[in-house]
Amino acid sequence: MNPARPSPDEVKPEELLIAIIARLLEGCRLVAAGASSPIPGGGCLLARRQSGGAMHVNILGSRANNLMTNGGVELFDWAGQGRLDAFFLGGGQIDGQANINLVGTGDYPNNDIRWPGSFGSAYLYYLVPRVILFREEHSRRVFVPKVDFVSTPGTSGKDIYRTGGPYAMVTPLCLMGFDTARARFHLKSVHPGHTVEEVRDNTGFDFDVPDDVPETVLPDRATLDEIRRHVSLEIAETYPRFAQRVFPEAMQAA
Amino acid sequence: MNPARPSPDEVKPEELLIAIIARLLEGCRLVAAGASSPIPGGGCLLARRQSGGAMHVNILGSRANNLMTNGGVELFDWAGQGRLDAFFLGGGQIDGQANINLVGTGDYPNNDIRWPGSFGSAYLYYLVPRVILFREEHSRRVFVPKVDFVSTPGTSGKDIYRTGGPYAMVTPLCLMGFDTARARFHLKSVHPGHTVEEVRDNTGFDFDVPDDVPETVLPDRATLDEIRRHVSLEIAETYPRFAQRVFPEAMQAA
Amino acid sequence: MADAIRSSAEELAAMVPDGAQIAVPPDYSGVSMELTRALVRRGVKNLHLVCVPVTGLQGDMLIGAGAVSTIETSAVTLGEFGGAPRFQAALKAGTLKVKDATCPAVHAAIQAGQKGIPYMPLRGMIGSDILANRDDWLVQQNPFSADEDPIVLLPALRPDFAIFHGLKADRQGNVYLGIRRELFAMAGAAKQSLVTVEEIVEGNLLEDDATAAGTLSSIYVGGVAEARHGAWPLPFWNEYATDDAHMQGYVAAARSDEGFAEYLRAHVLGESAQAAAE
Amino acid sequence: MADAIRSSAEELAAMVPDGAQIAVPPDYSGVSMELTRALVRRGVKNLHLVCVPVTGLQGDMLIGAGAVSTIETSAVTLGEFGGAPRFQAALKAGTLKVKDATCPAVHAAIQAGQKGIPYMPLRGMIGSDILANRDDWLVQQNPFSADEDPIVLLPALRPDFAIFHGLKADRQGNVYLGIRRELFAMAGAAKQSLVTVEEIVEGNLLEDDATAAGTLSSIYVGGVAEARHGAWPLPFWNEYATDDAHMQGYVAAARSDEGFAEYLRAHVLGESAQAAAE
Repeated sequence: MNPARPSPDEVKPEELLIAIIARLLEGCRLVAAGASSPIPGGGCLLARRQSGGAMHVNILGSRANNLMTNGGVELFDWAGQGRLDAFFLGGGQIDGQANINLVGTGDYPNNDIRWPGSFGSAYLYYLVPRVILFREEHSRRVFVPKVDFVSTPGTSGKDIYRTGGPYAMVTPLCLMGFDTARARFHLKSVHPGHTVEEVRDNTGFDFDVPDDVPETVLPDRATLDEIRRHVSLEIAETYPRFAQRVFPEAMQAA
Repeated sequence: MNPARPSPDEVKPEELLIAIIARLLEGCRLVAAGASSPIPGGGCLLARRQSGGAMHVNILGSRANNLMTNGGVELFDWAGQGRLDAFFLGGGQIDGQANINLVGTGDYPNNDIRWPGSFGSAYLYYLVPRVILFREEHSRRVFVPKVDFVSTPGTSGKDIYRTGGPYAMVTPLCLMGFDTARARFHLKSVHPGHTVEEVRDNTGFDFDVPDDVPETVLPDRATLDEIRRHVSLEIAETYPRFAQRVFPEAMQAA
Repeated sequence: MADAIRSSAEELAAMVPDGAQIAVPPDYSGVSMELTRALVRRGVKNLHLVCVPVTGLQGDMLIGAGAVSTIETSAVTLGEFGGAPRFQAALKAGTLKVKDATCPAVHAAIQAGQKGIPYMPLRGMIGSDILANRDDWLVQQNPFSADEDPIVLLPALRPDFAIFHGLKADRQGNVYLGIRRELFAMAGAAKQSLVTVEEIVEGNLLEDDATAAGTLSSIYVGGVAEARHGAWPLPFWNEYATDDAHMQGYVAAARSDEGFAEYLRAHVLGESAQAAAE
Repeated sequence: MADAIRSSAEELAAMVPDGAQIAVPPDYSGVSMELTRALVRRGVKNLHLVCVPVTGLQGDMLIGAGAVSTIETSAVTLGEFGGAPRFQAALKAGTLKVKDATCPAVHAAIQAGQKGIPYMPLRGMIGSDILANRDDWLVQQNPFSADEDPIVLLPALRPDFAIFHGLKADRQGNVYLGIRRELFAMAGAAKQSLVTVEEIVEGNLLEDDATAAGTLSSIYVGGVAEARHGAWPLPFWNEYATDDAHMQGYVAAARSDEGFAEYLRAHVLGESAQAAAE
């Protein structure tokens, strides 16, 4: 038997996340993924394949998927121009108002733990309509009641020029949406094999939970095939180790 | 007999002007000449030869003498950065305060005569230390008491950021200097074959005349040789018709 | 993108509505005269022409054809061929609004558009009658200076279209512009770029190291069409020189309304235009 | 210019006085590790490091060597090799002033320097603790808006030196940088650029159409020296990849003061550094 939708144990966690991200990018004209982002990058590449060529993808660090010929500033200029429809942000800490901390824990500047820094977050979060928050760790260490340092805020007052912000949050446990007016996350779906309780236990902030929380829809066989046969090879150019780990068969066949 | 200094009738007017301009550029690191400026361009090229390679020359419209790879804005960025030491400006009208009119006569915007426009003058005049005013017509039509439209002013109040301005004015009759504090031209030298009276008669504004006005020093034979044998060919790349007219022998030999 | 390729300049011209604000480069930088002629044929009206930073034949022809209501420029000139006759005639007739500028101010306003910032400060201009006649420009104290230090603030330009001519494009819509970086800035500031090129080529210009540095990505490109000699009679980079005889003919013709009308009939409106360019 | 050619990175390092403000690119863009090592050998002190917009190994090494008193950056990271150990140690020890930024703000401040304007407005940042901790940045009302519309103003950066690695240079001092336009902006903003290149070549890079679009003119270049594999152990464009083993060794060593000192002795201070790079 080979139904259109595979069973959960046939889908690797990375494949599921790539498929979720691709869905979130539907309808975008230009999306970009930052450095050290194989799963978001894979989501972009899958979404482009599904768009039939209508979507442009820029992956930092990729030669084959680079559209920038005006220097590193061009990505930010796209955002300023309103051309960049989606981008990804992570965060050492993310709180219930979708504030992001990429700088460190404790008191700034002599933080207890210091992370690399804010990169472009304090700009892109304001100007990119679909900012997808993505973390591979879903824990109370990451999802805190209040971030120690606001690299970039989840919402802004109405007098602040802001055309972008949090659109969704993707973790290994669930997909969340964000209500900007209420500055509050809500659970959209829980991935197969996980529960609402598990999400609650591992999230340090409050969020809304509908009465009926759906299970995250798995990618269908055609999508899974796209990921395994094509996205795998495309992402390998930039992330060979990731591709080798997640798609060993495809890498061997190539 | 072949003295170091040739006699006036051996030197063409264009050659004299090129030599004068080259003298004014001495010590510059970067100089630029605008479009439709064969004599200033020739002056730059001569000055570069005499600098022993220390001077950079950018001639708009030249392929061989182009240093700009960041678009048309780069010239202006050089000026903003303080890298551009000298530039040339003309003017449909120039007045005794060194104000320049490149827009037209009569009332703006329905001018009696409309000229092309101000180009970069309203910026470069403020930021380039040695702006050399150059006109091939020395007449009361050009040198007026007061310009009808100030494309760019000769001087600015002390609260205005200004690192540049008029450094000298070169015409077919004479060389003038400019005293910024007094906002007034003074006669520096009169070219061989012309007189102070002739300059006065053809200038619509007042200017200072020292008791003893020197005659403009002619280029020496070595300089004339540089102009005729080398600058002629270099300028021909951008201004073939000018070179053909002024340096027919060099063009034929080449 | 794949669907950026258009069959002709005609098709590009159809994308430009009356009243559009269009940005164009100077005569030496890569002017799409082919698209300019197509715009005249399509009878476009009320264009707001932003010249980055000056114009020549292109602006004069569009003005003469009655396509322009406002021109923002630092100069209009045919260079060694003389003044721009239709520009001057329109000013005399009072049918054209001219917003005089200075080159770096146009560049800075375009760069502000490219960065998506509302304005850009720039030195110079204070005391100029250009500034005195631009009520859309402001002068403010430099907030980083303790002393009095006024500076001009230029509002960003975000034209509806940037229109220019490039050397080649690939089928993805990437366009090779070489060292003409002013075209990159215009493309960034404009909502979309309409481009003619000498040639549509196979392959991907962004993937080839030899062309990548001078290639504008298709992100900016609303449409691109092949038009050989598309800058004619203007020069195009190192590819071809000005058609001097044609330019002299234009200047002579454009001195009068009748002469210009005749020029349009002969070289723009008729079907001989494309042939003449070859 | 002809006299821009220097015999070695050592000679370039000698041009950098203590206390200089230097701009450097990110790890992927063309970092002159050769000149970085020469700066460590020369024992430069009190550098103000401006990272355009982030740094990695270069910043960590200079900080570890005690060469940096202030760092202005949007991030310091060794990417897949982990956090920057000497940066973190210096922050813990309180020996380093860090001015946290966000990437486009550094770019915009560098572009302001490149244009010679005193500041540049930029969207975003309001409500961020980055802004709250930058007393050199201002927030003002957008003067072109009738509504309340605060915007951040970033003072221009004009570093004393931009320091980077390019593919090749000619004997006039022109440097080929390809699509790495952030290096052009840095060079424009800086008073002068000190550059290492893989190779000094004959001819003139500006006169060749194939290279002109990606060439920085010698106007900006205070000195250029040949240094093959000058970005090692960092990657250099499409020329060579990261030396993973070396990077892993660096990270392991740099976790402790002693380990870092040993690393410097083995790879920077000794004469084996150049040989190791080959």
